[in-house]
Amino acid sequence: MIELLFLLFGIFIMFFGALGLLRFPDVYTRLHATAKCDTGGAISILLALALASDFPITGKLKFLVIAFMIAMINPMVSHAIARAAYKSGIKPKAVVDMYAWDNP
Amino acid sequence: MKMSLVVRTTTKLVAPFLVTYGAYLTIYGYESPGGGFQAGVIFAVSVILLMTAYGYRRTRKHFPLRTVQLVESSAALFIVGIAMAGLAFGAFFINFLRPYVPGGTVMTFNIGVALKVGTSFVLVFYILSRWVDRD
Amino acid sequence: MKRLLGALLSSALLLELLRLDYTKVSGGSYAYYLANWREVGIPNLVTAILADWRAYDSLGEATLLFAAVTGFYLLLGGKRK
Amino acid sequence: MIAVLVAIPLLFAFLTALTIPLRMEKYARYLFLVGALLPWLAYLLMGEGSEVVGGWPRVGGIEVALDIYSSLLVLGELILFSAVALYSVTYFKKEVKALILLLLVHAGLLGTFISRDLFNFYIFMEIASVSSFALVGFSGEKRAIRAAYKYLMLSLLASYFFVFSIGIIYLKTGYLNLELISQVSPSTEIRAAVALALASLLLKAGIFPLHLWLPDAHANAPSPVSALFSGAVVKAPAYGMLLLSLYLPLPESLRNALLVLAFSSMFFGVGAMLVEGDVKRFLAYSTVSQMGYVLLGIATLNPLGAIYYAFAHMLFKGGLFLSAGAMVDKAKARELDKLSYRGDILLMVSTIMLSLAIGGIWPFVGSPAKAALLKGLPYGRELFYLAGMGTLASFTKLNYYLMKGRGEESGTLALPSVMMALAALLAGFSLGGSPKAMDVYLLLGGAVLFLLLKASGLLEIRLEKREITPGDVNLGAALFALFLLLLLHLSQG
Amino acid sequence: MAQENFLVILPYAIAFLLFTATLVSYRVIFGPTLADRAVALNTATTKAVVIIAMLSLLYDAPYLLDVSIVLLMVNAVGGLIIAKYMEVRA
Amino acid sequence: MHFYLRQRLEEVRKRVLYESYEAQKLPAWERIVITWMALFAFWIVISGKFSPSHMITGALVTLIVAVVTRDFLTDDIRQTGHLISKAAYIFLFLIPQYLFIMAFRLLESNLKVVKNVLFMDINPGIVKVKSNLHSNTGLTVLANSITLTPGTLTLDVTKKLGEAYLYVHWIDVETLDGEKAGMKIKGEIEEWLKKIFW
Repeated sequence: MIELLFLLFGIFIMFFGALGLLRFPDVYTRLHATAKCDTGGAISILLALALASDFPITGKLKFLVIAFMIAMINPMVSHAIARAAYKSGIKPKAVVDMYAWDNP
Repeated sequence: MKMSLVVRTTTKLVAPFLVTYGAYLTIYGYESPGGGFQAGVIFAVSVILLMTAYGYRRTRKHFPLRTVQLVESSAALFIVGIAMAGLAFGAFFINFLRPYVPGGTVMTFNIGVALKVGTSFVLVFYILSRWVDRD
Repeated sequence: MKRLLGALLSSALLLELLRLDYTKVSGGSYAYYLANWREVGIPNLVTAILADWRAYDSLGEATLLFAAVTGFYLLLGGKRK
Repeated sequence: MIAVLVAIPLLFAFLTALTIPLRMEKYARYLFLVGALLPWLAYLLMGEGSEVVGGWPRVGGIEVALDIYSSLLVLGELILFSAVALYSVTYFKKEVKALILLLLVHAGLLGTFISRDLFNFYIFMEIASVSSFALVGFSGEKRAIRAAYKYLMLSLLASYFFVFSIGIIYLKTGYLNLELISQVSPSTEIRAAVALALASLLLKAGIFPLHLWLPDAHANAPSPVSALFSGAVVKAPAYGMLLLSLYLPLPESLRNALLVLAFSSMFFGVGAMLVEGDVKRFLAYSTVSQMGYVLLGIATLNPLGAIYYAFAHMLFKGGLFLSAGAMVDKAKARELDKLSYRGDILLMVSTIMLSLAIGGIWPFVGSPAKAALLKGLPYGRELFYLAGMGTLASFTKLNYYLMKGRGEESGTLALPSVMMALAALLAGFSLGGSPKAMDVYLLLGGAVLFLLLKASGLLEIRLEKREITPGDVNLGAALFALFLLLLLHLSQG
Repeated sequence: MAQENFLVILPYAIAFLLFTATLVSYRVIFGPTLADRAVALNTATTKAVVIIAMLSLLYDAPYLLDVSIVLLMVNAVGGLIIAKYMEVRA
Repeated sequence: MHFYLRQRLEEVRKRVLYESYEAQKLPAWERIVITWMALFAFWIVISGKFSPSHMITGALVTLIVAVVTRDFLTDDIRQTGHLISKAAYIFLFLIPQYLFIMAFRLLESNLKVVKNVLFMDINPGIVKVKSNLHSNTGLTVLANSITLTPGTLTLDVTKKLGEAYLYVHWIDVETLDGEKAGMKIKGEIEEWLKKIFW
């Protein structure tokens, strides 16, 4: 039961992440949507799979390894893309931009 | 050229696990899916990650171009050597270790292929970044 | 015009190839591999085929990679930026 | 033990590669020479026969064999590569990587010629051609790099379709071994796969409408490399076509199409040779023409003739490229007007001998090869003789231009071509041709044709040098796609 | 055990994720900047990783998990290289 | 003014002393052992074999990898404390606790994104936050955690004069005051991290 809940939650979150990617106005806000929702949704689905699978215990742990790797790598890549986007001159739609103050 | 601090450190944290995973694929290639080629790609990916994060110059200090070439050539020689060693046991490429070790020469063959493939891809990226990379 | 021609040609080729029947017939080498799997003593069939039955081909593939890398090195590795 | 033939050059290629990181480049050439010549020993010690690598039954393993077809090709390759090795040791003094690639081409060709397994054939053919791509662009000139790019793109495109057809054959028969495939009754899919494979091999062999890459690649490569390419590398796909024709059924319509292609390739090559002023491009177009003869043998289901001709072509075309290379490397020019062999008597004799051999004159190797081809030809002998006469006329043109002007002593560079000329002579005797009256008529006809053409001023036409553009690749790909469609259609009808 | 329910619902979940991936591909194709494309591609690949993991359960094939780990790694390298390219070009 | 400068200088000197102690590399065998433990645990998880021969193979292979990559994982671990207590603390106590906290923050952030997507009530801005961590690994984990917490995304990390600053893209800017923003963004994560990394 609980794994079903996790699965549905993960799919729900991933769908809203994709929707956010389409709806938000600029790269940085889109990155918000994908970085959080992809990580959260993927981890949730992988947890559900680990709970539901009848693999041996190490097989289940492998799902967790994937989840952990996603949790480690996804924010890193998001950060790298955000920084690169800023450096390559994409201006954020923002009320305050302290980064531009310090790096004119 | 270096990338930001977060990227550098995360790649550094991930790389040893990747190498371990590649070693696992090499050694247990005969029990689970995987084998030389996949493991080689994983080895290469771990070095390429470091190279992307730290730049070519810094990575080259840890894994010099000469060493990479040396490993590549000797791994290739090792594979042919396994094949030629079979001649002493009757046929080219015969699995002469099978009576003694489960799987026989498969594991040694996989190790050779993994080193070969990994160093090959690293070499390709080294040559490319000589042209692209500043710093 | 050129693009149109290219698209036309490739779609014609694709349709021609899709007309063929891609179902697998039983028997052949695969049946042999399945039947004599135990003889090799490797639990993983793919590795057994790649590294034992057809190891000669794998040697060829590794050599192919070596050739590609050496050629790449020959063409691009000579001078620095 | 047959696979050792492949393993020795591979082993020495890797040993040569090991000298780069160990900073022992000065020993590389010795290792290269040993790797090039040691297969001779293995070849001479080995009897004919077949074996499966690794001692498996034939169903599971990879079969290699050294029968009448293979051993002749292997012999030709060994002779040619020995000469090329002698040449390249002086040519590539500093470049160890080029020597490695040459050894890999050697290994790939030997592996191709002994294989009896479709996938194994493909792998070794790719080793030979992948090593070739870089060698074409070795000089680093823009033209050479572009020629290499064109060769790479078209050849890889053909490779994809070849692998696809192998996949279909494996899907439908369950085997990769050709002997076993031939026992399965052919279906529509197998015929379609054969058509696909034939089309891709036609591109790789440089038969007329798909030859676009060949003159550029063979002309812009370094001299020893172009000798190896024209001599041996294009024979690998030809051998593949031969294997297909031996073990798989070729429908009548497909064979007729191949026959038409063969003749058109022969005549197109001759025509292009007559108007070409660049000696290496001249010889490259001659390869297009001569590959037509090999295809003729395959299309008329005369494998022995095709093999004889392929062997003969290896000897004389390799030798011609080597002697042209000796002149080109001395004079640093490729135009026929600026070259001459007058300075070096050895070079002159060997070039004339090789020219006679390519025309099919007794006692050289071309004569028994053409006789073997003619035996299987049901009709169209007149066309065959006409093509031979055209070849002789164009080579008269070559010798005419080389006879004019002043050349220099080429020293040891002439040695490989002399070797090849002697080999062509010896092979001609041992293959057992006989003198025919036709030879004299052909020779006379060729000379008269040349004089007529010269008097009419046709020989003065010079095609202007075209730049190689990426558009050429598109053109080649489009032609290839058309060909695939055509052959697919013919194979079903 | 909810195993059966789970296996029944899994194909629909995969189909829905694929639908989501097609939504994302809008940004891959029409994304105004390179960064947008990179983000969208990254998202789509993460979805592919999850889908492969789900398939491994559906087909009872644990070896597919190794594939998904490799895909994850390649995805990371791809994203980083695009980011690096954008930084170097700036 | 003068007094302020002296005080500041004192602070910097103290930190340099502290850092030069804490940033000292651990002895080589400690580094190898920590790396080896982490890698061996990973090996057991992925290989899933518990027979002695497999374990010995794994131990040997991971030992080789650990010797080669000994500097990669352990650069920024605190110098103070005993190896075993540190390792036990890290693996048994801190990491589970950290994961537990992060799981709930991730859940919260996901829901917040859903809310933002539905109502589009965004007010984005980039704010600068000072961090009390000084090591690379600590900053990295902090930055990654911030990316996963509700409404924030780390844009860049800079270290100037021994002080680390994070530039955070905040989807809904509530305050511009550095202290308050720091409290809101970092929460208690930084406190946890300070126990492992300096």
